[in-house]
Amino acid sequence: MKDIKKIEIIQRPPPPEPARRTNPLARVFDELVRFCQSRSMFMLHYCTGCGAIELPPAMTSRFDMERLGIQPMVTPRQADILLVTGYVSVKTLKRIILTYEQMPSPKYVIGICSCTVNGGMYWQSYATAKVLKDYIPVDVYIAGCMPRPEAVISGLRALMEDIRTGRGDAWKKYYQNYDFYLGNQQRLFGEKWQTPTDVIAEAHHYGMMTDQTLGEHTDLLEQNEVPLDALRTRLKARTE
Amino acid sequence: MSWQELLLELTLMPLLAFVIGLAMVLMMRRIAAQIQRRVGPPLLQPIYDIVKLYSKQTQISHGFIHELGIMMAVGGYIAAEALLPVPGMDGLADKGGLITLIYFLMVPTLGMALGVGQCANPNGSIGISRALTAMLAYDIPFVIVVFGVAFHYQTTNLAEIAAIQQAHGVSGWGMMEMPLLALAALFALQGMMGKQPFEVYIAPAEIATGPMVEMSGKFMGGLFVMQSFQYYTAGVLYTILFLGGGENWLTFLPKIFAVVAIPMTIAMLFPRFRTEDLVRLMWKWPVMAGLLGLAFVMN
Amino acid sequence: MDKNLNVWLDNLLQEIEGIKFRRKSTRRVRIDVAMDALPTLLELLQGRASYVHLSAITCVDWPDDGEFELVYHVWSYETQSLVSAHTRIPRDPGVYLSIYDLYEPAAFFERDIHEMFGVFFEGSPDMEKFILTEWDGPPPMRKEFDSEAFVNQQFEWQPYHPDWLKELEEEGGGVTTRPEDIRW
Amino acid sequence: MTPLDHLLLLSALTAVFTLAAGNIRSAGWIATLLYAAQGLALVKMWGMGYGPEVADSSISFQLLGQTMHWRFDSLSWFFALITVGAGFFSSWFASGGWADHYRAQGNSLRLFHSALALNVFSMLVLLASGDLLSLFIGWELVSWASFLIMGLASTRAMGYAMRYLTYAIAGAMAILMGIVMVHAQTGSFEFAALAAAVPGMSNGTLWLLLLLFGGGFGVKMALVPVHLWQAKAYAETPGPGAAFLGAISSRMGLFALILVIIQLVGIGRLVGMSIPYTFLDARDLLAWVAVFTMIFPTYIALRQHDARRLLAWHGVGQTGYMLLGVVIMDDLGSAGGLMHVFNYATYQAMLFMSVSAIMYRTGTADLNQLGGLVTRMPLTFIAMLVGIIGLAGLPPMNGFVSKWLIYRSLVAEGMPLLFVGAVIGTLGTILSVYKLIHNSFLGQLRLEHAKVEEAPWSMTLPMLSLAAIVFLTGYFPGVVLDWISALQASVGLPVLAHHLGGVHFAQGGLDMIWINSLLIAGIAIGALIFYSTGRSQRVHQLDNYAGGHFLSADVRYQYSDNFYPGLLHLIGPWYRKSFRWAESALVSLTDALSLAMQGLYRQVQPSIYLLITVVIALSWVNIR
Repeated sequence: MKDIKKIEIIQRPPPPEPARRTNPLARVFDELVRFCQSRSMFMLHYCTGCGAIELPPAMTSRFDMERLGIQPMVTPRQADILLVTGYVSVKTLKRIILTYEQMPSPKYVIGICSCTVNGGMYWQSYATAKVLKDYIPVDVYIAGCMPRPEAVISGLRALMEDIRTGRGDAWKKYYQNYDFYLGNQQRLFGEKWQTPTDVIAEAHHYGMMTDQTLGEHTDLLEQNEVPLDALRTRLKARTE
Repeated sequence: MSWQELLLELTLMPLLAFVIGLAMVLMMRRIAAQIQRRVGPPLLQPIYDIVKLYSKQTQISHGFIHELGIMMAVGGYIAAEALLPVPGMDGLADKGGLITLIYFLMVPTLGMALGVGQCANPNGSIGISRALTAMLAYDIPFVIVVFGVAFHYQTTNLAEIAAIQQAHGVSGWGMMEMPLLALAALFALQGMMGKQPFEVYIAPAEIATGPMVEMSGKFMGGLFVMQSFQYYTAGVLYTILFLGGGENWLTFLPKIFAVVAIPMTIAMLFPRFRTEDLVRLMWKWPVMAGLLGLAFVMN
Repeated sequence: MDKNLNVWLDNLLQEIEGIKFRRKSTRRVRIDVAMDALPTLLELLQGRASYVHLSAITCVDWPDDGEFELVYHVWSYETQSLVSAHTRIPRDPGVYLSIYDLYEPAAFFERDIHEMFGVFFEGSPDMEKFILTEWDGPPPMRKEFDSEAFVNQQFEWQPYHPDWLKELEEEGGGVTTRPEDIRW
Repeated sequence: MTPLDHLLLLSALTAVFTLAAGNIRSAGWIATLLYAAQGLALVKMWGMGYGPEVADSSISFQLLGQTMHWRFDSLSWFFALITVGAGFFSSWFASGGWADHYRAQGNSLRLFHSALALNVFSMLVLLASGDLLSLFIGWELVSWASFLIMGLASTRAMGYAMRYLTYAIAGAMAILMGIVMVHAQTGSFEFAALAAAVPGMSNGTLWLLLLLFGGGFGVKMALVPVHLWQAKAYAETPGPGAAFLGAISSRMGLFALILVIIQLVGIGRLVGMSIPYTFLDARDLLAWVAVFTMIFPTYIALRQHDARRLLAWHGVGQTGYMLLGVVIMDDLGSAGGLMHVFNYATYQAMLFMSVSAIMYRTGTADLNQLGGLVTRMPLTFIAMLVGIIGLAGLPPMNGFVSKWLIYRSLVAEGMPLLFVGAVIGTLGTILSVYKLIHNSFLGQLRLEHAKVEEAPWSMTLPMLSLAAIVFLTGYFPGVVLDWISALQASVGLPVLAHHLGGVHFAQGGLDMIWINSLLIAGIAIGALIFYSTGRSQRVHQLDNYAGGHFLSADVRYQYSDNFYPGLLHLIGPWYRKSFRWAESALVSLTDALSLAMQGLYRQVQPSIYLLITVVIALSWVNIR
């Protein structure tokens, strides 16, 4: 045991600065808006796994997340952060993806517990998805087999730091290379996998389309896509 | 009252209402935190929330009526602020009196109800049916109070009501002359601000915050703005009717904050009532107190 | 009072031949019974001996014997004791009789066993999947199903090679992982 | 040929034309033009709307020494304006696509148009009545005509129409008795004679007169004890017919009530007649009847799940406002009540038309089978939206002005319990009105309604023009208040000081121009704030939060049945159908009496009569 050296934690090298708008007024405005976004995050009240038991103590009087501006919100429409806590069973992953797509962007995913990192304690199980990153983009991981509230809050502060400096844009990846994510999802759920949210139309509407957005998986989706309702049978964006 | 002054007043009153309303929302969250022995949010938290909500990238809408609902919710209250006389600014108080103001407060509720209706979400529809039932419940004692005050001062012009009360000094306050009506109005205030015991239409665990279930981004931001206007209007209206309105801002502000603090503190100590219990409570004690108060006022 | 009830039960059960009876403790009795005699035994226990509560049906997979072992745990409130009735059924047809008519909760236990082990219970009200709705592979609890191999084939892993580990390896150190832990 | 003759002649002509050529394709359009001509003839007498003029008709009869003559004054001019307007819009609605649909269902269009024309003609005759006899004849004509239009649609409608007929005949008999009593007192049928004789009458006779006339006219107005017939009858009348009846038909009772009780008997005597052992006098009795008429039908409407039935019950409820306003008899209250007649006619007709447009497209008016039609029928939605804002009495629309006037006068007169009752009625209206628009237009669009088209122009144009009227008279209520002040002068009520925007009143008046522009400016600023940030994206109806559940179109998740469970859970037991029980008790009583009477004269043995006559003769001889 004696030969273990003192290993100091190496700070992550800051990744390249995101593009800033040229005129100073716009830059200050962006700075301000990002500061407000970082200081007011609505956490989705959705316990996907065992790790969620650590969130109430983080919210109540001892650790009080509200001083950081984080409030639990009930519907994905009002939420910014999706905390994926604990093991991600295949059935829950369907609901997680549905909820993630229903959240308005900019949205952030925090993978709490090591089960979302690489399968964790349940890595041998046939029923759990091992790597959350393949199915939805994840911003911050908080390791630990149920990290304590301090760890959860430090993870949230790291996310706040990312948002304030503009690095918290993992949500764009979901639109930019939707084909990769859809491929993984179809591999897990089968060819008939489809969510009511029209991600491609959204990508088109918000100008996030890249060449990786559409691919053979999205064509597969389009072929055997069950018409949602007589009102609008086809996914809108492809033609124009 | 040249039209420039009027224009200035009409722009200044909603802005002031918004700022004071934000302060009231902050006070509510601080009171809640204090009661639960938490630290509570920082000073500018309401502003952070609203800026973040308005700066969301995707805004999910279910159709034009959904957007119209939010516009009516915010616009209805902006218009209602111009009818509320504040120290130094009377706005359009003489054009429409107390009864007009009650109807102006119903316009945002109906607007939001229409907007939520188009979201085609059952949670929203259940929430709206409860919100309208709650409105029916707390409006009856409130109307008894309004009649008592209007008959006592023989006018429905809010500026005049405030002036009459200020003429007699503290003893002339509505609360002193009509204590029972003031009590009944407190119940109605609790319902009007939609606070805890009477908040069954925003039951987060049961119907996912009821009407706000499909509101994201600027829709939710609009409802946050409406909430701040709602607190401000409730506080100022109660102050005008019972606490002698505002001579100057120094005495006016503590009064409206005190008035709004009472229901907020009560709210944090109570669980949520079911809808029929809410209606039963609102039609029992406040109505009795109001009618008794009316009897004193009438003779 | 319940002590002589237990004694009475032991004498009763010992008289029945064809079942192996073993009392493990004052509150636990194990009975090994033939496949076709089990329903009658349960009916006897439920009707005559106040074992009214079926707490669980478990299944044990004996691949080398080619048999499933079904264990019916019934509990009696009067005698405060549990009877575990063990029986063996052949593995290949994997079909057995449902005891839904005796104990209603049996429906869910049988449905669960059907999903996990593939044992079909005739007469059970509902045999669809309800836990593994997303799973269309073989019944996973069977011993011949190798979950780890399936996982390695179906899922990829995240390469875990943090920077601090790279420096250690450059200096010749590194973290030794036991051979059986190496996954890829 | 006085202008009044032109009017009466024109309406008689329309009746004859529709009877003769009702089935040709353009019958509806020609009828609409004829109603427009009647409107012009009415406008030619516009002096009455702004001054105390009276137009006499040249027709008059001499009958046993009594003269019957017809004349128009500003009271009848105001009501005639609403009647002809309602007739015009209803026949316009009934002339385009709706007519083919109606004929395709196998009903005769001629019967419908002639019934409508007869209704308008009989109402004009009633409004023009110059003395009590012509009033009674006009009253009977109106009852007969509305029975005709009610009974058109189906056997069930005929059942409800027959029920209305029994009520109408009972009311008419009460009025006839009243007229005979007046004739016995004064010797003539002239209004002036009755007005002159009133001071001389004792309180007892006046109470009898009030009960007879009040009861008779109350039946037509469907006041509380006798309100059961109206909702079902109006709901079953075919689309535009219901719009016409709902708008004006039961206001004829109010016209007659004002004419006889308010104008001739006058407020002084009414206040003087007190009910013993209570603090109430005759005016309070009428006021409380009005408040109960406001509350009970509105909360019955809350539970209906058929849109037509819900609107018809509101028709019964809103009559309470008009009566309450008129009975307060001060300048604000009576102006409020009378303006409510005009306002209610406009948005009730529009609401009934929008419901029949929905029935035209989806085939049903049951609120539990509709939903989400706003994306398919936007114009009909706008019409219903303006209608419900008016019916609920919210600011931008004219309904708010009349309700404000009534509330303001209740506060000025100091009647607290009436004020609270009126507000209970308003809140009930708001709740049931939101249920109407939510269940039909908002919420989940059903698969079978996915291909529904917008109603044809011949149906949407009348609705939208009515919506424009509702909004404009809400913005400039002075237009209607001018007619009402002229009417108040002629009826003898205190005249309301008003200007184009609203009302001057020392202690808190109302200026709708400022109020509406303030509200619209506020909503505009709200829109500015809303549209200043990111572009919102339309999302599919199934892309909804349902607790992680994948919504699908074949599952109906719209919340529409039992819409206010909390409220109805509390007030559910209060609906004990007591009026329906009273009505059936009365009916069974009359059955028993008639059976007893039958027993008397349907004798098998004639000798019984011989015995009875002999006994009477003997007893009469002994007494002498």
